[in-house]
Order: sequence, then structure tokens, then C-alpha cells
Amino acid sequence: MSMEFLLAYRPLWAILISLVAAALIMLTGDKRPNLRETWTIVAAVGKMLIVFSMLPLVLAGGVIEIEPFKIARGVSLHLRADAAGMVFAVLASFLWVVTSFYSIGYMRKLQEEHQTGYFACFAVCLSATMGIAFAANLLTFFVFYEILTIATYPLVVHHRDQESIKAGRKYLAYTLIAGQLFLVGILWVQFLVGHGDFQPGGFLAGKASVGALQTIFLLMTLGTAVKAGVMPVHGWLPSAMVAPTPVSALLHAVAVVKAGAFGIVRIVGYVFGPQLLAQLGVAQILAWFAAFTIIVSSLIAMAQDNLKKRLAFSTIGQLSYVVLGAALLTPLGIMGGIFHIVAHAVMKITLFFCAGAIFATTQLTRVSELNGIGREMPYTMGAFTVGAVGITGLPFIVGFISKWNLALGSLQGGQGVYVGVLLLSSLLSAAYFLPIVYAAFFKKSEPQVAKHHCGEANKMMLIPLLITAAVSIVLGVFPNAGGGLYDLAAMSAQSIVSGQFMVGGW
Amino acid sequence: MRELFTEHLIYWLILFLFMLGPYGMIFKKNLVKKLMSMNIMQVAVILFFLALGQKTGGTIPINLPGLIGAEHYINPLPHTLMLTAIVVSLATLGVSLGLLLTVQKRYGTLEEDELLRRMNQ
Amino acid sequence: MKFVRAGALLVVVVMTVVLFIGAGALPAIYNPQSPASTHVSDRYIEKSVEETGSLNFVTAVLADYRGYDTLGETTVIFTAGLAAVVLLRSAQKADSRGKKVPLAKAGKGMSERFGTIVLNTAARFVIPFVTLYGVYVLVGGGEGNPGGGFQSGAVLAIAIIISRLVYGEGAAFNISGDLALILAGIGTFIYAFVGVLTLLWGGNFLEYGIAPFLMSAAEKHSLGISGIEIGVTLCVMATIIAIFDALARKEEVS
Amino acid sequence: MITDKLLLTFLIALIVIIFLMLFRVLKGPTVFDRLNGLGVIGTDTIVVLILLGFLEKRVNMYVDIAISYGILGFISLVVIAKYFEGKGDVKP
Amino acid sequence: MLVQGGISMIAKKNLAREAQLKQLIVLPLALFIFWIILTGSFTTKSLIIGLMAALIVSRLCSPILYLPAAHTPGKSYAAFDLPYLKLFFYLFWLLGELIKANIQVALIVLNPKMPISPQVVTFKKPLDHPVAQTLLAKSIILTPGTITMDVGDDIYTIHALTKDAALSLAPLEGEGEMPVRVGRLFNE
Amino acid sequence: MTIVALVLLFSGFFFIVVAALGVIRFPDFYTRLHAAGKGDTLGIALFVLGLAVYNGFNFVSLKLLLIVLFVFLANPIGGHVLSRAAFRSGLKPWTKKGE
Amino acid sequence: MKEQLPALIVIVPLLIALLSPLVAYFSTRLLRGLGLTAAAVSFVSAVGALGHALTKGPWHYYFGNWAPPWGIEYVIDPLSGLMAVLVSFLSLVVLIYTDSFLREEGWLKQGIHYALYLLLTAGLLGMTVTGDVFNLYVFLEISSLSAYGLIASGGYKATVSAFRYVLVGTVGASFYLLGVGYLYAITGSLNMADLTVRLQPLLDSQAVLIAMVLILVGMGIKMALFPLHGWLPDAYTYSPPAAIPFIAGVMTKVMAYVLLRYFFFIFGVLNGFVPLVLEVVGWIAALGIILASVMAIAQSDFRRMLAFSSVAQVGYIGLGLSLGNMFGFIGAVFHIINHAIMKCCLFLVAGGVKWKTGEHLIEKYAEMSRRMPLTMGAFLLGAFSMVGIPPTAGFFSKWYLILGAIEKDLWIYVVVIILSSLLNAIYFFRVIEQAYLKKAPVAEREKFVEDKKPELPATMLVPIVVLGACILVVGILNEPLVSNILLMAFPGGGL
Amino acid sequence: MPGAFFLGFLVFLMAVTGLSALFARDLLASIIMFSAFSYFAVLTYLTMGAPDVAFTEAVVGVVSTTFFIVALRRMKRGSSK
Repeated sequence: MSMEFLLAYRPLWAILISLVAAALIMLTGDKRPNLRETWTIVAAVGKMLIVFSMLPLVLAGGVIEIEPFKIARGVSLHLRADAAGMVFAVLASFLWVVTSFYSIGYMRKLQEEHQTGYFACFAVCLSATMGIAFAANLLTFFVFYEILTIATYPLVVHHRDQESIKAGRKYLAYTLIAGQLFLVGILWVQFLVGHGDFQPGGFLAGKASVGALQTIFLLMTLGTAVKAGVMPVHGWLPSAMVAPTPVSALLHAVAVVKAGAFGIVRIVGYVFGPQLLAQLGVAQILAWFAAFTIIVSSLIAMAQDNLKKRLAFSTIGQLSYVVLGAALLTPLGIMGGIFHIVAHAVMKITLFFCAGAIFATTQLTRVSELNGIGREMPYTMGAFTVGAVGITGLPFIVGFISKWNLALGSLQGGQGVYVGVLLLSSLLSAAYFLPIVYAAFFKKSEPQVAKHHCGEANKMMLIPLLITAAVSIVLGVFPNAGGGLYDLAAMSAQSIVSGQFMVGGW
Repeated sequence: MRELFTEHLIYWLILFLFMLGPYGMIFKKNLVKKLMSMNIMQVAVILFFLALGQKTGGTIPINLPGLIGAEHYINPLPHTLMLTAIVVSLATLGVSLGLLLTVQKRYGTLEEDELLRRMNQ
Repeated sequence: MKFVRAGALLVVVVMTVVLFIGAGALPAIYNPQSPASTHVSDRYIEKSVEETGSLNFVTAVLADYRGYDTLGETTVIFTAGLAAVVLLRSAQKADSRGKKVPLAKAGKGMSERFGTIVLNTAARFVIPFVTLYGVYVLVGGGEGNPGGGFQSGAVLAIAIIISRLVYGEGAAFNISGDLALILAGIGTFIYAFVGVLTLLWGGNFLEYGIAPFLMSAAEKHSLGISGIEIGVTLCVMATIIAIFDALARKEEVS
Repeated sequence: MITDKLLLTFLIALIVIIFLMLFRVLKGPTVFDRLNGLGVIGTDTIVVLILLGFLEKRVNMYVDIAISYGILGFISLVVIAKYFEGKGDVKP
Repeated sequence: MLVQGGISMIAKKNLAREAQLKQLIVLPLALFIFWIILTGSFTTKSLIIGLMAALIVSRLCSPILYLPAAHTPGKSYAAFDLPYLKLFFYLFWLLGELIKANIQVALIVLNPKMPISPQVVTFKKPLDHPVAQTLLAKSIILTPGTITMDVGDDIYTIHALTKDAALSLAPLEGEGEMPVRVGRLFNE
Repeated sequence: MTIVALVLLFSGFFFIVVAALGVIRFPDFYTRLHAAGKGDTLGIALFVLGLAVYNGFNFVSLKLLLIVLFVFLANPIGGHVLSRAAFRSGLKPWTKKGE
Repeated sequence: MKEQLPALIVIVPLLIALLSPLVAYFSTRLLRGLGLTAAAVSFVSAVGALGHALTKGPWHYYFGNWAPPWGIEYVIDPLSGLMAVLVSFLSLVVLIYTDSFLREEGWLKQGIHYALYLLLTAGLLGMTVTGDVFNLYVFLEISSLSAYGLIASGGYKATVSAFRYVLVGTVGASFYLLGVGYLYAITGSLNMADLTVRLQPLLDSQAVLIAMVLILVGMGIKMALFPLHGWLPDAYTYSPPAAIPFIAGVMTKVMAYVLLRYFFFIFGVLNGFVPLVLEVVGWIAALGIILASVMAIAQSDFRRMLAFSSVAQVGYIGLGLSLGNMFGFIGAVFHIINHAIMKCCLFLVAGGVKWKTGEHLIEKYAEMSRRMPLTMGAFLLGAFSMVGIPPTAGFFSKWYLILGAIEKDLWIYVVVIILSSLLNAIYFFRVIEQAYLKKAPVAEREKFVEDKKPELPATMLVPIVVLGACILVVGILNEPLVSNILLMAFPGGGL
Repeated sequence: MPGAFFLGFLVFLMAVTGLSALFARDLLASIIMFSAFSYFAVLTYLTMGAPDVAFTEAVVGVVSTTFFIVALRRMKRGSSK
């Protein structure tokens, strides 16, 4: 175990550390909760350190690439920390740390059952997310993708009641079917090309007939779009909101759905490549679907009374930004898409944290019951406001940057109509978020809220949400702060569409 | 016609006998009958193998002093194989009769329909 | 239901027709030039006397060239005995399970006497001769007569079965089902042990010629053949008795 | 004088007789009739066996089987007799 | 363990010594002759095996070779202790009867009218030696027009094909020829 | 010798045929048993004896005699056992009408 | 003794089996030790033989030193060696597990059970390593008869199903034997290698076609290929838990191996009528996969569900066989391995649950995850593997099968495989939901909360956990297996 | 080729007995028929020149008849079809 070996295999360690943690958590069990939570924290911090330690190298334009062993005939377990992957990895590992603290606070406050399984599955999910981020070929990607699917299932059905079981079934039905379709696409590619290694700019050009490629694209996007919650196949996501809020926060706002969106980016950018897709003409369709999703989900979100449901539909809409960015096939669009993964994650996790904090302290879930809550929990609702405003796309909050780039990207591709879509979406999101903010601060308190006089949520929950709110503001001003994520997004977009880059941007 | 008769009629008869097995297995409702049809099938296979070993001008494959040469004896290999097959058939018969007795003891019948009815009660 | 039956009948008929047509492609029966009669068998016929010392080619092939098959065959018989007995035991009452009954008294089958004095008396005269005939079949198998271990074992078993049918248990040859099973195992083991001996002497399994005796190869082979035939006899005899015992056993179940 | 042809004739005639007996076995009407027919078939088979041996010119091989048949016929008898002990049904 | 005496062992004690001895010699001898006929060879190996087999088999079978007497309680006979010479002559007589019987049956069978009048008769003949009973029953089957239907408690139930046959075996008075002959055979 | 053999063979065969005919023709089980029990036994004995004579004096002939012996021993007993079983099972003998 | 390894694979379990009634009479403990030793020796020899086959090429072992085609030979090539290792490994594992079920029984029952079990092992091993088609039949019968005995010892319902199995199995064996007869008629040989050579000019003959069909039907019955599977569900459902894991895991797989051996090695997949026959096999298998999966969903008994799932999974192997290309071959063989391990594991779990709670109905599985966490963990892995979730083993066999199907442009098979894994997911997640999410009735709950005993005795738990781990390990490390062994095993392989 | 005819006739007899064994209503009759089937099998084997097989079949036939009848003692004799 030389140092070089340790360093060279950092992506693998980043994946394994939380797996080991999961095993330790299972072994520790319910008897010693403190030790158990220690494992979670240690793994989270360790993972973040490992991922961040790779940042300088990647920022300098390098990649860390390893093939520890082969997982199938002719296919290795191929891990590569490249720019796009690093964006996702940094984001997820950072947010896991935050979420870990938050979950501990949340779970203990609500005295939930099955905490051991919960934390273990959480750790496995993060491993899978890391794997997805670092996967350098389709099979590796798929393996982690399916692990993620399965590991999320226990979290969805965490409450063990009828509703959550039903939601779990729905979730599995969607994701497993999607996974199988994705698998067929992967196998087809495997058969056509003999490998599935991601290459910036794609590797499928000229390998098969147009019809075959179109079908492959259809299969693959269908496979990933389900996770990404693109509109006709989004049904699982609102149902899955029965899970505990930290799960919704990290997984349904960051890990799982972003894995789907990230998958679309990988497919568009690294499997097919914009040029090929432009020839095939299928990216357009994807873009239409994305645009449709953006608008319709916002409309539906307005009708939701349950706060988490509303957030879920908001998530559906926002995720389609990423899909749209990828489907635009322009460098700025792609870059905006990738960066929107970061932006949306930070903002949405803040929102979910707030929702969770409100629920944990007051047991309230409905929007209509939240009148005056801002006066009881000013910090929480303050953070909520930051997130909500950010989602509407106000400058100086991170959401704006990605939207700006997306808009530029659509102009770059000569598809101005999407700018309109973006604007409309901003308005709509303002329409479903701002009333909450308004009611929380200015409306007369609901009796329940007043009665509770609960005050702020406990520290374990409050601090994480404040951190994420702060991060979304910082990134909104200095998009490169912390990890240089903006540069990374730019680099990956550049690698995908080499040569015609950097016309505008922030 | 004569060629047909001498060359393939026996095969046909044997194969007819062979197919009695599946027939009885499907259409006979009594388990003992099923067992018998199974046995008939095994005998048919034995006949088939023995028919393969036939040889004009061959005598039984036991050394006759002074008679040397492969062309004078019937092929002993199928006989050997079929000895094994017969033994197997006996073994199967013993086991299945034991099974039948146990079934009879428990359910009091060996008719398939009746048995199924009683099993499901 | 009727539909299913009709379908099954159709399948059977179609298979019959297919087999009939397929039989046309077989070599004509009685053809001395058919592959089956020319390819492998010639060596058995021409060489077996000098190579194995057996005048009966079938025995030569059975016990020597393809002796391993016969080990399998004997094992099949033994397995059948095991299976038949286990059925009986699994249906037995739970409380009588753990007990160890002396082997000689374990079987309590058809104990009532046989009514016909005629048959009863005649059987006494027949049994010794049948038994001796069984021994003859065993010995004769190696010496150019049809017969061998299996037939001998069956004849011996039949002798014992008659004595049991006629006199009930406790008269002669009282081999209970349990003991029979053990004996069957030992019989097959004798067969296999001949093979193991050849292994220990450094040859392949059942390579009789490797035996370190001062004999010609043919004699060694015929010695080996006799050895395994004895094993087969014991196994077959014991197994048939065991199965018979299992079938004829009086109800002693819950 | 006694040629193969004669023996063959006997053989075929015996087979025909066996066939006739088979008719009895098939027809019954009682089980005992069937058994009787079967016994006749069994004894006739012994003769057929020996005749086959003569035709094959290897009678010493076939005689053993014939002897065993003689012996074994007896066994079937004992067993069947055992079966009928105390069984009182004569239905056809 | 393998071979067990059981009831016959007790019977053996009540047996005359010379009968035992006779049996001890006759049975292995008979077996040995049987062996020689079967193998048809006089090589040393074959003879030795035969002798040993004969001895072993006769030893193994000894428990079943003692027949309990029908009437004398506790008495038993050795199965192979038979009046062989008388038996030999009896058999010749029986053969004659057999041929007669067959011709009679043949005539009946070949007669298109089939002149039969079957009937069942019984007669009593107390015989102590089981072999005698067996022999009588068998002889009845082989003789003209009669078959033994049942033997039990000295009563012989006979099915006769014709009335004559029935009368020949069980005349209205006295005994038929055959039971008498068999009885004489065994000195009863 | 050949003549003796032929006579034995043919007479044996005659009895066998008669027995078979009897088994076919007789009206009931017991009467059939008459045919089978006697005719077959003698027929086969004679026939095999004839074959033994034809074969000449050697061990095979002795074996053939052994077969004859066995048939003699077993066949009548068979008849007896069957008739006894039938009788005990209550099978009524056939009688001529009017008797 | 080194050069006798191929013989030892089969002979050692056979010898111990023959003596086990005797040994059991004196000491059942000694019997246990001997049985385990025999299985272990067999396993070690199989591994050794496989190593030899991989490094130095196929190993031909002549029984009685008679050269084939006159004598019988054992051929250890990578494929048969691999199968031998698999069979002997599972046999060893299940034998350890069996012990707890037998302790209470009398000596005879124990002796017979060990004897039958070891005979089953020996029979299956003999089938895998033999190079002679008739010897294969003999060992087929040994294994079948011992399986009948083992299944029948499970009580009254088991006897009925065992009887049906006897009938159907014997028909299968007869069909196989008749097929061998046809082959023998036109070639005059029984040795596989010799047959291969001598069949080459004859492959267009009708007799070969008939032989093929007969062997296919025979082995199809034995391996429960779809329309011929009628015996399987009952037999698996009612047989005793001590034996069924091995039977269910290995038996049908060895039969499938035989078919692979015939079609890939003896007939050759591209010759004569073979493609035609294989196409039919493929369609039937595809139909079987779907229908059996649907049937499995309808079951309420856990073992019965597993039984139907077995039928479906055998269809996968049939599909791989029918593809006839390299990926199909790899997929089929790999699925043989996987399915053997995972079905064995799942039946071990079923037996463990039965041992603990006496229940087999799925609805009684509520909160089983708390009562027996490790067991249910193994069950999870098995279930995931059945569904085909990476990185468990089942995923990779599907991977190769679909690759093979795509290569042959048979998209319908792809659809079938995908659909079937979704159906698998339905019935397995039903059990998972029951075991992990449903609450047990209060009365029962109190009972098991009080219960301080370990979930299962170590002799049962260890095999379960080992097999569960195996599923994962085989899945993750499938590439070495495929590249180093399966590709070597592919006829004309080593690509 | 009288041998072929003879053989054919014997196999035909086997088929007849086999069929009647299957179609007899009385199980005992069925077993008797089966026994006859075994006799013919022996004859056929011998005609085909396989004394060893015939010998075995003779023995097996008797043993299996024995088994059948012993088993039949515990069964109902009637059979529907």
C-alpha cells in the first residue's frame, strides 16, 4: 500500500469509504447510536476530503483514471475523475456532510424507528452516487445506477406504512423498468462498439444506422429520464416524498434525480456527442419534453398544498433545466446544465431542510397551515426565502448563473423559444414559492403555529440549512468559490464541444 | 415391401411400443397403469438397442471354441448396455411401488382424479 | 379438459409418426455392415478372451471394458433399496424412530404361516436347489455361460423371498430389511473396493491387470471380474430383499 | 430326419399356441383363468426357449435360461398363492 | 445373525438321529450332483466350488428342512429322509396314470360334444407325513380327470371331470387306489 | 434314436395342443385346469424328453431332464394352488344343466 | 494418487455413500464426519482437476485403462471441471447445513439420508465429468433415483409428487436412452469425442435429427424446460428441507449442462439440423420464461414460488443454448453457475425459516428480517440476483445472454429477458416487502422478541451466509471466471 | 428372413400384451398381462440373440411381478380405465 497507490485509487476509496461505513453501521446496530452516527460522520467527512483532494488535479486539467478489475468480459470497472464527474462528486460529498448532521438531528427529534437501516442505506446511496459520478463507462455507470435504485428503496419505505409501501412499489416499478431499458441500450452499444467507455464528444458516430442510433438514444434517455423525473415518467417522485425529509432532501433533490440528469448529460455529451445528436435530430425531442416538463410541473406545483409535494414538483421542473441544457447541444447550454445540477442541489436542499425543520418542530406539512411561521422560525424561513428566490432566478443567488448560461446556450443554438420557457418558468416558480414566503412572514399566525410557540428547530437541523443557504448565496456571487465548480462545468462542456466555446457566460 | 418388412417393420413395432409409454402416462388415470406404461417404455428401449446389434450370420456373443472373427458374433455392446437398463428399470419399479404404497396408505386411492381431490382437501 | 386430452393425444400421435419416419434413416436391421456392428464391437469380440479371460463377451464388456458402468448399475440398485426403505421409515411413528433394534429381529413382516401344506412342503425341496442354482449362475457367468452377478443375486433373493413367504420370518435366511440394506451397501462396496485396490496398486480405477499377482493378464482380469461379480450378487440380493421387505411390511405406522 | 425346418415348425406352432393362450389370458373371465393361461404360457415358453437354442446351435446356453424359467415359474406361483390367501373376490 | 433356527430348531431335537444323518448326506449329495449337471465340467476348480457351495447351502437351509408332523405333536420329519426306492416305483405307476389321464382329457377335448359332468367330492385320508400329503395331492392332479381343490385336516376336496373319475378316487365304500398306494409308501 | 425322439416330440406336441385346446374350449375354470394341469405337464415333459434324446447323451440332455423334473414338480402344484385359491374365493364349479 | 484425481471426484462420495448405512449403525457422528470428508475430498479433487485442465489442457482418464471408444473415459475440460467444482462445492455446503435437520432422526434414516445425498452428489458429478454418453445415463439414473428417495422422504404429499417425478423422470431417461440408441445406430460409438468425429459426415441425416429431438426432450424433462416442467413445482414444494437445496440448485443445472455438452460439443451448433432445433428450443424457452414467471407470481408458498422461478430460470439457460454463439454459451454456463448458487441459497433460506418458525407461506414471513437478519440478508442477495440487479451474479448472466441475443438479432429474446426480470422483481419484492416491511401479529411478535437464541445454529447459518457471499463474489469477479474458464471451455474457444 | 418375421410376430405379441395390460379393468389382470409381457420380452430377447439380457429379463420379470403382487395386497384391485 504505497502512498502512490493510495492516491491513485482515490475514486475507489471515495466509493468504498461509505460502503465500509454502511457495514460498520449495520454491525453497530441500534444499541449504540452514538457510535453508529460517528461512523456516518467520519465517512462523510472522509469522503469529502478524498473528493476535494482530487480537485486541484482535475482543475488543472488532469484526470484520475483507474481500472481496478474487470467486471464483465471486455469491460472494466472503469473509474475516472473528470471535470463533469467532479462537479457531481464534490457536490454530493459536500452535501452529505451537511445532510448527515441534519439527519441525525431530524431522526433523533422525531425518534424514528429503523435508524440503523436508514443510515446504512444512506451510506450505500452515497457510494452509488460517487460511483455514478466517477463511472467512466456505461456498465460501471449502470451498476452504480442500479445499486442506487435498490439502496433508495428502503429509504422510501422507511415508515413501513401502507402509503410508503405503495410509494415504494411505484418507485421500484418506474426505476426498475427504466433500468432495464437503459440496460438494453447499454448492451446494444456494447455490441456495436465493443466497449462503453465515455469519451468527451461521444464515440457512437458512424457505428450504426440512424434508426438504430435513434432507438439506442431513446432507450437510454428513457432509462435515465425516469430518474430525472422528466414529465411523462415522473410519477414516482411525488409519491416518494413520503420518505423522511433528509432522504427527500439529499436523494430526491440531489443524489437520485441528479444521477438521472447526470446520466442524460453523460449520454448526450459522452456517448453520442452533440454533433451526432444534431444529425440524428433526437435531441430536439428531448428538449421539447424538457420544456414541457418545466412548464407543466410548475403549474402542478402551484396546486399542491403539501409542502414537500410542492417542492417535489418544483424539483421535477428544475431537473428538466439540466435535461434541457444537455439537449440544447450548445456549449453554454451544456455548461449551464451541468452547473444547474449544483445550483439546484444547493437551493433545493435548503428548501427541503426547511420543510423538514418545520415538520420536525411543528408537525406541519401543509402550505396552508404555515401562516405566520416565519415569525416563529425566522432563520429557517429566512433560509427558505433564499432558496425560493434563488429558484426563481434572482441574480446573486446561484440559480441565476445556471439560468443565464442556459438562456445564452439556447440563443447560441438559435433556439430562442427556450429563453421564453425559462422566463415563464421563473415567473411560475415565483408564483408558487413567494406566497409561502409571504404567508410565513406577513400573514396572521395559524392557531396551531401560535399555540406551539416552538421557536427555531434544534441546532443540528438549523445549522446545516443555514450553511446551505449561505452556500447558495456565495456561489451566486462567486461561482468558483470553494471548489471551482463553475470552471469544472465549463471544462467539461468545452471537452464535449471542443473549439466553439466561450462566447459568453458569466 | 419385403425389404421394408425385414428392415424397418421391427423398428416401427418397437417404436410403437415405446410410444405406449407416454400414451399410458398421459391417458391412464390409475397410477399402477402409469407405472406399467413406464415399464413398457423401458422394455421398448431395450428392444431397440438389441435390434441395433442384429447381424446376419452372427451367433450369440459367447465364445464358441473354434469360431473366431468378429463377423460370426452379434455385437455384445448393446447387450451390456441393456443389462444396465433392465436393472435400472427394476430399481425404478421398486422405488415407485414403494411410493405407491405410501400414497395408498395415506390417501386410500390410486386413481389420479380422486387422489388430486383428496390431496386438496 | 377434453381439449387438453385431445392435444396430448395429438402430441403422442405426432411423435409416433416422427419416430416412424425417423426410423427410416436407421441402418437396416441384420445388416452386418452397419456402424453399430463394425466400429467398436469388433475388438470386444476378437480380443476379449485374451484380454479379459472371459468367454462370455457380454460379461467381458460388462465387468471389464465397461466395468465402471456396471459399478454405476449396481449403485442404482442400491439406491433403489435405500429409496424404498426410506419411504417406509419416513412414514413411521415418531417415537419409534430413535430406537436401535437388533438387526436380526428388526423385520416383522408376513409372519403368518402359509396355509397350503402342499406348497409348503414342496417349497422346502425347491429352496436348496434354487440357492445352489443361484451360486451356479454366479460362477457360470464368468465361464462362458449367460448369467453373472445380477442374475445370481436375483435368484438368491428369490430363494430367500420364497422361504420368507412360506415360513414367515424367523425360519431361514432371516435377513431383515435394515440388515439387507447394510449388506447391499457392503456388496457394492466390494465392487468399488476392487477398483480402489487397483488405485492403490498404482493403476487406474478397475484396472485389474495391475494386480501384483503372479498370473497372466487374462487370469488377473478374470479374478477381478469374479471379485466384482460377488459384490454385485450381494448387492442385488440384499436390495431385492430390502425392497420386498419394505413392500410386504405390515402396517406399523401411525 | 429331425431338421431345423421341423424344429422351426414346432417353434412356430408353439408360438401360435401361446397366442391362443394369450387369448385366454386376455379374455378371462376370472382372474384364475388368466393365471391358468399364464401358467401354460410360462411352461410353453420353456419349450420355446430350448427350441430356440437348438435352432441357434447353442443349446447349452439356452438351457440355463430354461431352467431358471422352470424355477421362476414356481416363484410366481407362490407369490400369487400368497396373494389369494384370505382374499375372497372372484370378480372377473 | 444371518441364519436363525426359530421353531424348526426345537423340532430338530425330536428327530431321530439316523434321519438327521441321512438328510445330512443326501442333501449335499443331491446338491452336488445338481451342481455337476449344471456346470457339466469336472475341473478341480469347479468341483471344489461346487462342493463348498453344496455344503454351505445345505447348512444354510437346514433350519427349514424339518417338517412338523400333521398328527403327532412335537414330532417332525426330515424332508429328505424319504423312501426313495419305493418312491421310484410309485412314480412309474404315476406316469402310467398320467398318460391315461391325458388320453382321457384329449378324447374329451377333441370330442365335439364334450362329454363332461364335473362334480366336487371329498374324501378323508389321514396321513402324518407332510410329504405324503403333498404327494397325494399332486398325484391326484396328475391322474385321470381329477384335481385337488383343497387339502386341510386330512380332508381332500376333489374336482372331478367325470363321474367315473370321481368314483375311482373316492369310491362310495373303502378307499381309492391312489390314497392307499401313497399311504403304503409312507407306511401308514 | 431319431425315431424315438420323433415319437416323443410328436406325442408331446400332441398333448400340448390338446392342453391348449382344452384351455380354450372347456366351459369353466376348473375344467380348464384339468387340461392345463395334466396336458401341459405331460406334453412338455415328452417334448423336452424328445429333444433330450435328439440331442444325445451329454450334460445338456441332463439339464433338459432337470427341466422335466422341475416341470413335474411345479406344474401340478401350480394347478392345486390355483384351484384352491379359486375354491376358497367361492368360485362355483360349472355343472351340466339338469344335474 | 495425483494422476487419479478425476476418478476420486466421483469415487470418494460413492464409497462413503455405500458404507453409510453400515457406519450409521455404529455411529452417526462418525458418519457425519465421513460424509463431510468425502464431500470435501471430492471438492478438492475437482478443483485440482480443473486446475490441471486449465493449465495443461483437457485431462482424459481411462477407467480400467481401456482406451476409448472401448472403455469409459472421464474428460475434465474447463467446462466439465467447472461444473464438477460447482456441484461438489454446493454439495459440501448443503451437507454442512443438512446436519441440524437430521440430528433427531434414528440411525437408519440418517444413514439412508447421507447415503442418498452422497449418491446424488456422486451421480451428478459423474454426469458432469464423464466422456461417455451411456455412462452419463447410468449416472443420470443414480442421481435421479437418489433424488426420488430424498424427495419422497418429505411426507405424504411429497410421495405423490415424487411418484410423479419418478414417472416423468423415467420417461425422460428413456427418451434420452433412445436418443443415444439412434446415435449409436448410425455411428457405432458411445464415446463423446469419438461421436463428435463420426457424426460430422452424418449431420444431415434424419436419424441425427431424431436423436437430437429425443435427447432434447429427455433432458428437457429432467431439467424442467418449459412445457415439460410439470413434475417440478410439487416435487420442490413438498420435499424435505434437508435435501431440496441441493436438488433444486444443482440437478436441473447438470441436466442443462448435458444439453450444452451435446449441442455445443457433440453436434456442433452450426451443423445440419442443429440450428433448426435450437431455434425451436429458443422459442419454447422464451415462452417458458414468461409463463413460469407469471405462475410464480401467483404462488403463496415460498418454495413453490421458487420452484416456478426455477422453471423460468432454466428457460434462461435454454435461451443461451438456443443462441448458439459464444455469448449465448457464456451466458448459459454462467447462468448455470449463478442459478445453482442462488437457488441453492434461497432454498437454504426457506429451510432455515422452516426450521425456525415452521412456516413456508409467504404471508407468514412478516418481520422475518428481525428474527433472522443474516438469513434474510442472504435472501436479499439471492433475490437481487434473481431479478438481475448489479453487481450480483444474476445480472451478469443476463448481460451475456442479451449480448448473445443482440448479436443474433433476436430482439424478442431481449424483450423476454427484460420482461422476465421485471416479473421476477414483482414476486421477489413481494417477499421482501413481507419480510422487511410488514408487522407481525402481536402474539407472534412477543414470542420472538423474547427469544434469545441465535437465529439459526451455526451449521445452518454459515452455509447460508457463504452462499449469499458467493452470489456477490461471483457477480463481481465474473470476468476472471468468464475469461479464464468459460472462454477456454467454449469449443474452439480461447478467444 | 424367417427370423425377421418371427421377431416381428413376437414384438407384435408384446404390443398386444402391453396394450391389454394398460386397458384391463382389473389390476390383477393387468399384472398378469404384464407378466405375460415379460415372458414375450424374454422370448424376443432370445430371438435377438441376447441370452444374457433374456436371462436378466426373466429374473427381473419374476421379481417385478412379485413386487407388483405384494404391493397389490394393499391396493384396491379395481381400476377405472
